[in-house]
Amino acid sequence: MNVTFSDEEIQFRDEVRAFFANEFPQDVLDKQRRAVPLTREDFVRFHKALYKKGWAAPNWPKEYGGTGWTPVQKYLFAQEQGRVDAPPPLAFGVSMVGPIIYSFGSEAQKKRFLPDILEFNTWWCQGYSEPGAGSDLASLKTRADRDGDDYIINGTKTWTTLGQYADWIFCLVRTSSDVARRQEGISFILVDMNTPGITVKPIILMDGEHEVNEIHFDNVRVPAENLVGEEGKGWTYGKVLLQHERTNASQVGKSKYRLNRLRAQAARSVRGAPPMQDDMNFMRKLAAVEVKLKALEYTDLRILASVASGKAPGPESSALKLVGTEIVQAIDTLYMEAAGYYTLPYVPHQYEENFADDLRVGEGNETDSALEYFNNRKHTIFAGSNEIQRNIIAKHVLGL
Amino acid sequence: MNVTFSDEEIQFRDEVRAFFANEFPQDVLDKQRRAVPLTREDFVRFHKALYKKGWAAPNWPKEYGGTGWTPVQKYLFAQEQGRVDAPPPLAFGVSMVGPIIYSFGSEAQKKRFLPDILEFNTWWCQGYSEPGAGSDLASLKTRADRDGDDYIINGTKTWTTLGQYADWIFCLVRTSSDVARRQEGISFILVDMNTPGITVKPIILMDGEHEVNEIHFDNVRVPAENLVGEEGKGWTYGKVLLQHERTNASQVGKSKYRLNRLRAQAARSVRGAPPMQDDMNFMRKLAAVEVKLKALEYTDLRILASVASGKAPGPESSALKLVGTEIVQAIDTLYMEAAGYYTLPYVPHQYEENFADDLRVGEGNETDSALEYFNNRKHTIFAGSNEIQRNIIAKHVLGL
Amino acid sequence: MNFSMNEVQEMLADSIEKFIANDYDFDTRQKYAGSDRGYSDAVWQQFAELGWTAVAFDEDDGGFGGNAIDTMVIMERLGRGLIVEPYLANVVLAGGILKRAASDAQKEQWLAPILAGELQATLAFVEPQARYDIADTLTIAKQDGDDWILDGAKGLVANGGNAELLIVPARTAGELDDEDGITLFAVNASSDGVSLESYATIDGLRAAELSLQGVKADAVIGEVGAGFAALTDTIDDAILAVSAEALGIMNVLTEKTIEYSKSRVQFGVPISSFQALQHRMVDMYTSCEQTRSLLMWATMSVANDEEVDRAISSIKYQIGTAGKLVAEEAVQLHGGMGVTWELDVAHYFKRLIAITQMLGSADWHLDRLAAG
Amino acid sequence: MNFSMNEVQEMLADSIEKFIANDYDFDTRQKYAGSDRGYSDAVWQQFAELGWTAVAFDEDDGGFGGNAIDTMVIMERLGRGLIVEPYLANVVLAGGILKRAASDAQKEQWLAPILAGELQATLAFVEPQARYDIADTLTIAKQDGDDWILDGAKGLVANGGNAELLIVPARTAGELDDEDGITLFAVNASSDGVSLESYATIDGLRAAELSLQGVKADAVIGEVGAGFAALTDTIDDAILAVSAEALGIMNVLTEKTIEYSKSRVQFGVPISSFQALQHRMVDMYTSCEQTRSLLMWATMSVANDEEVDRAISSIKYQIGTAGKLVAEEAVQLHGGMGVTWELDVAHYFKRLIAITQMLGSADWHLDRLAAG
Repeated sequence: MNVTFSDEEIQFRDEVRAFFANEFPQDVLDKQRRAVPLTREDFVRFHKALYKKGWAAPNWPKEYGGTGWTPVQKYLFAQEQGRVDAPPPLAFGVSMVGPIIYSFGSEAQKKRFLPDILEFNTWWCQGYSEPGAGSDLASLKTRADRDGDDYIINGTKTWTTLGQYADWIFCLVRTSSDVARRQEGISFILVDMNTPGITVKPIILMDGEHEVNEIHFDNVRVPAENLVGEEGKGWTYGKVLLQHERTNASQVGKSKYRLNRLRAQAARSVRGAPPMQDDMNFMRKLAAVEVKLKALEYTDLRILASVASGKAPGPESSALKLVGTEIVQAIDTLYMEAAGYYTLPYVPHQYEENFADDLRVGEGNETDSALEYFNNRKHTIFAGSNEIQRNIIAKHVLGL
Repeated sequence: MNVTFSDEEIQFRDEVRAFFANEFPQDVLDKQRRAVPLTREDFVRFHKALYKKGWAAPNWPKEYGGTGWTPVQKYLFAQEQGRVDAPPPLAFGVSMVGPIIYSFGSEAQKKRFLPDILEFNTWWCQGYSEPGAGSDLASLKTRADRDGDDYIINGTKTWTTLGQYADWIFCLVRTSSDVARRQEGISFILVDMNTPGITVKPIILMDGEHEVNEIHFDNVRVPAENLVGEEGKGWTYGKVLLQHERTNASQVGKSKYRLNRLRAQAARSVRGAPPMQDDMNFMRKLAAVEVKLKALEYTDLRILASVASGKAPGPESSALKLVGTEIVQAIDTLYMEAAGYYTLPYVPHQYEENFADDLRVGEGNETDSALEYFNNRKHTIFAGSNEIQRNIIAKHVLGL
Repeated sequence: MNFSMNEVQEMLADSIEKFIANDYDFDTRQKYAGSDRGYSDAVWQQFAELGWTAVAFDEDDGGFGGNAIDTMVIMERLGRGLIVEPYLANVVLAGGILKRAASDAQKEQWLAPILAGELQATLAFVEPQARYDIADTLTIAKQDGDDWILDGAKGLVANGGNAELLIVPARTAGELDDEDGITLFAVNASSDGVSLESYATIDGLRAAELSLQGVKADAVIGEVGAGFAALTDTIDDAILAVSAEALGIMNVLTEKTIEYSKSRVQFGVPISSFQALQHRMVDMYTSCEQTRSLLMWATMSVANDEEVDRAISSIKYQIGTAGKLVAEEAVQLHGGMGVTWELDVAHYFKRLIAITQMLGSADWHLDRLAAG
Repeated sequence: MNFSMNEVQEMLADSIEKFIANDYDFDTRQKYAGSDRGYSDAVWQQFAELGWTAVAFDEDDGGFGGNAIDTMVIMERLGRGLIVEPYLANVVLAGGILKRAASDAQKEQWLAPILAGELQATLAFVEPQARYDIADTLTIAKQDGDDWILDGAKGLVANGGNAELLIVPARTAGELDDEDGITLFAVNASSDGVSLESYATIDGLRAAELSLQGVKADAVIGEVGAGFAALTDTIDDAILAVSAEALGIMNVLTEKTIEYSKSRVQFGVPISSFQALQHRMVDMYTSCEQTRSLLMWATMSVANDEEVDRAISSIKYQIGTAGKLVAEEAVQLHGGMGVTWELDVAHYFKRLIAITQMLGSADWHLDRLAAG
């Protein structure tokens, strides 16, 4: 039993660290630290930096341009990324639709889509959830009716993250209703966002930011060649992906970064108030979350080790999302307690360059604490609510 | 809006206080404070003291010897009883079977049973739960088959509190199986514990004490005249009583007493250790429970006031049991934290007179803290588990 | 013993509920919150005309002789309506100081127009370095002939951007957090040296950072150096007021969650049929009931001047814990809809969270209780 | 990176599991616990013969050269078996002191027979007034010619009633809770002035109150005044050991609860079908997984001598919180059966609770973490 890394692994970690220190766009890191929302162009630049380094697709097979990293390397990369609070690569292209295309797509589809995903020339978004179908995804109603060489798509997708920037969307759609199980009528299809009949309606979240969208399909005509794999198999393809959505769900790196930043903040006086570290009760809570996070880090590592030894990440990774999101929200609360009264000012974007200094309120990202707390409520709801995660563990792990 | 009491009410409270100071057996109070289990004879003596004072039956109508107290008087009595940690009167006779007999019993039954209940000449116990029927009481299997002028009872009742002392038991039994609803086949019957075929088997709880029993009925012949009310109506009668079981469930008086005792204990050094009140974290927890208890006390009063204004105690009294038992167990934990290492010695009855001083371990009832904690686990399980209470509130209060 | 409202309170409650039902739906609230001043002056005038502003003041001061219990009745309902009008700043804070410490002339000059809705006022009691300790006062006032000159900074001044009258506690003697040596000053917001940086708060209301540089005060309210008593009593009133508002919000969130769970269908059944969710809604319900009980105790304690400190810290601790639980469960059980700006639930949530962060957090008040 | 056991550990684990499955069912455990000594000497001899006592000692000391990781493997399984034999007192505590501080001659005299199961020993490190602070030592030792004379009292001495050898930390210099000035003494339990009041503990094990009145020590172990280092390291080992034992118990309780919920029928269905109970069992499961992860980290940290204090306090805090949660939920979900003496669940519960109360409570260790 040991958690020591090999010399090669240490070397790799140093290379990753150097990458984030030099080749990764530093202004993006800086914005991230100031909690300034990234622009489309920011996202594109840092993804291209990863592509340039050859690190665009850690999960892909080498033949398609993947890094061929070991699970340990993936872990080390995530750690380093969290250490500097670098924004994680967007999952939609490289982690979600990419694997589906190279696993189930046609040669033509591979040639057409994979290179642009790698190079981040196309921005992808996800079309799964619907207003009526949240936790119960299989009840989705968006229809794709065959019409000659095309499908005609009608319906509404929702909670589409950054869909306002997307060039393409991958959707689960209903291609048939007369089936034994609802799941069997579902297909997986790729749609160009510029197709006539698509309208993107912003959904503003409670923190006032535009992050997710509702996407309406009104007789949207899509060539049948954009169907991935077989008709009616979409559910099977999609599930693989939901599973995957959970595997990076512990957010250990990010949470570590935030706790360290909070410890540093607690050590100094803010606004002339006594440092929070003089408040034993606050420090007790901080320490308690650190214990929880350390445990989660090692749960992560244990799953990683079993994956490294050839096992697939099973439903127990649901526990990662469950505990990981609870920790995220516990940290949010600690930041608010540290900010005290100065949680209250609502001054979004006050850390952007063009924001007048004398209009800023509070210090030490205090006035972000509430916005972050508000925004992070989504973590226990989206990507399979924690209630659903508990159901999954109860059923598939505990056999209840 | 006010919580002031009338002069008459104040006067009554003083009379109750004087009663517990003078007429109530002081050695029983003393035992109670030393957490020494009471003997059968102890119970009989203090009940007779209540009878002598005319306070044996606060809930009974005057005609049957009840006190005719207002809800406020009942509340004040409970408060004073808790203030000196006096043992609450046993519910089985006066609070449970008594009301059923005068509400649904025959004149003969009233004459025969009520006076002895009042005077505590007969000790009653409850025969509801069965090994297979816990939360799902209506699934009870104990059968009473008519045979001439008698019923023949076969089956097993369990969790019978202090059944080892009982002269009589009141039971819910199945008198018919061919009914639409399981509940309709259930009847309410009174059984002399000396009837041949009854065996009482002790159930030892995890604290090592003999408090509850399993009672076996092997062809027990009971005169049909012992049936209360109509055959098949037992469930209806019994439910009234379960409702009642909950109304004194907040245990506010007792919990107040224990918190005050703990505060006093925390103020002094035990075994030469620094007083617990120097431990801010401990005092924070203590204060948090006090807030919870104060809120519960006023929830109690609010329900009381609505009862006083003529409304019957509804399902919302389930909340009293829910919160009240959570507080009981939170206090148990505080006592254990105060005791620290000295929670560990298992020296039951070490505060009895005949127990050798030099064999005692610990101070300040420290070594009771674990035993009390163990024993009190039952509060969230017996008399309708807290899960059942939540189901009741969900269904009958929230309409879910 | 009696927990029901008296006739006057019944009428008051009834009229407020009617007003909200008829004239203050969520869209209207959002419109007012988004306006320049952050509230509707027309609505504020209406409050004054209906006398809601004057309930808790003596007849001599132009009030109806009510007390903390009447304020509780009002605030719980303003909470249910998610009202943005500056009742706390004008009536509870500024009004609370004036009724306690002001001379008759000063009441004539300021309190009367406040209750009449003609003057916007507030109390600037928060200092940036003080966290939740109201005695922690760095703002100083120096005497210059007959004048008092103020220098310092105040933060989170509720309604600060709209207020014409600022009541400013400043130190005229003593150390950083002495209770003695704090004096209450009336400051005209348009005086030289006053700068107010107004901003929205997370709950859609408004506050301002106030800086005072050589500002000449209009008057001293009460005795020099003896302002702390009126200040504490007023803050206690404010804590009761926002606690009642929070209870109103907690109940709305619980009701809306139950309602939503019955209408939201997943896996072919309403999610209200899932036992795990049922039990969590039960805990929301019991939290509301426990909070109501504690609020009644605390309010009556203050009204009867019994155990005031304990009552105040107990109820604010309860709001800070039970309120947070109800707020977070309401959002969680509403799923995706719960986190959207579009739905009112998120805004009830944000106001409730804001209340837990003001006037002493749960931890701060629990420390006070623990210290005894 | 590797979280699996090595071959030796696999074999060790396997043999212990076989032993429990074949020779140590619950009734047997209860019989041993109820016997005069509170354990079975025959079983203890077996442990020694199988070498389980010697795993974590150097070859030179007659051990197998294992470390904290091997002890973890053993203790988790002893926990699963709810073993009452005095492994902690003899091997981890007394053995831990001797291997660190004793001379070769002393090891010959005491350690060897302990590992051979021929000598019963313990470490008396708790003082009645000290709560959880092992430096807090009032027991004093005075030099009298070549002898050391001990006076004082120790509490909760594990296995004290059976021990022939008592290792007693006593103060030879310094103030009440100085770390310097503590010396470790070997005391023969039958010496004049030693009195041991033995009693059962809530978990069915045995402990004793020890009083020392003018007792002549057999020997000094290690250097005079420098015993604290060996004492702390030994207590750290003990904390890891009981934490591993606790994890074993937590897993058994979770498994038994899941099993019971599938077999217990209410309202015509197994209670495992109730979602509210399912979600609570999920939380029991994740608590176990989190605890296992933390135990592995903590044990490896100690084995590699990295962040030891933080690791020790983290795992004991985790046991104190997650352990209590799992214990209480297991009893609650077992309903009435869970609180009966007859069922093993109550006894796993009591041992787990006892562990949370010893060697530093959750709060005590969280304070250490908070103080950094």
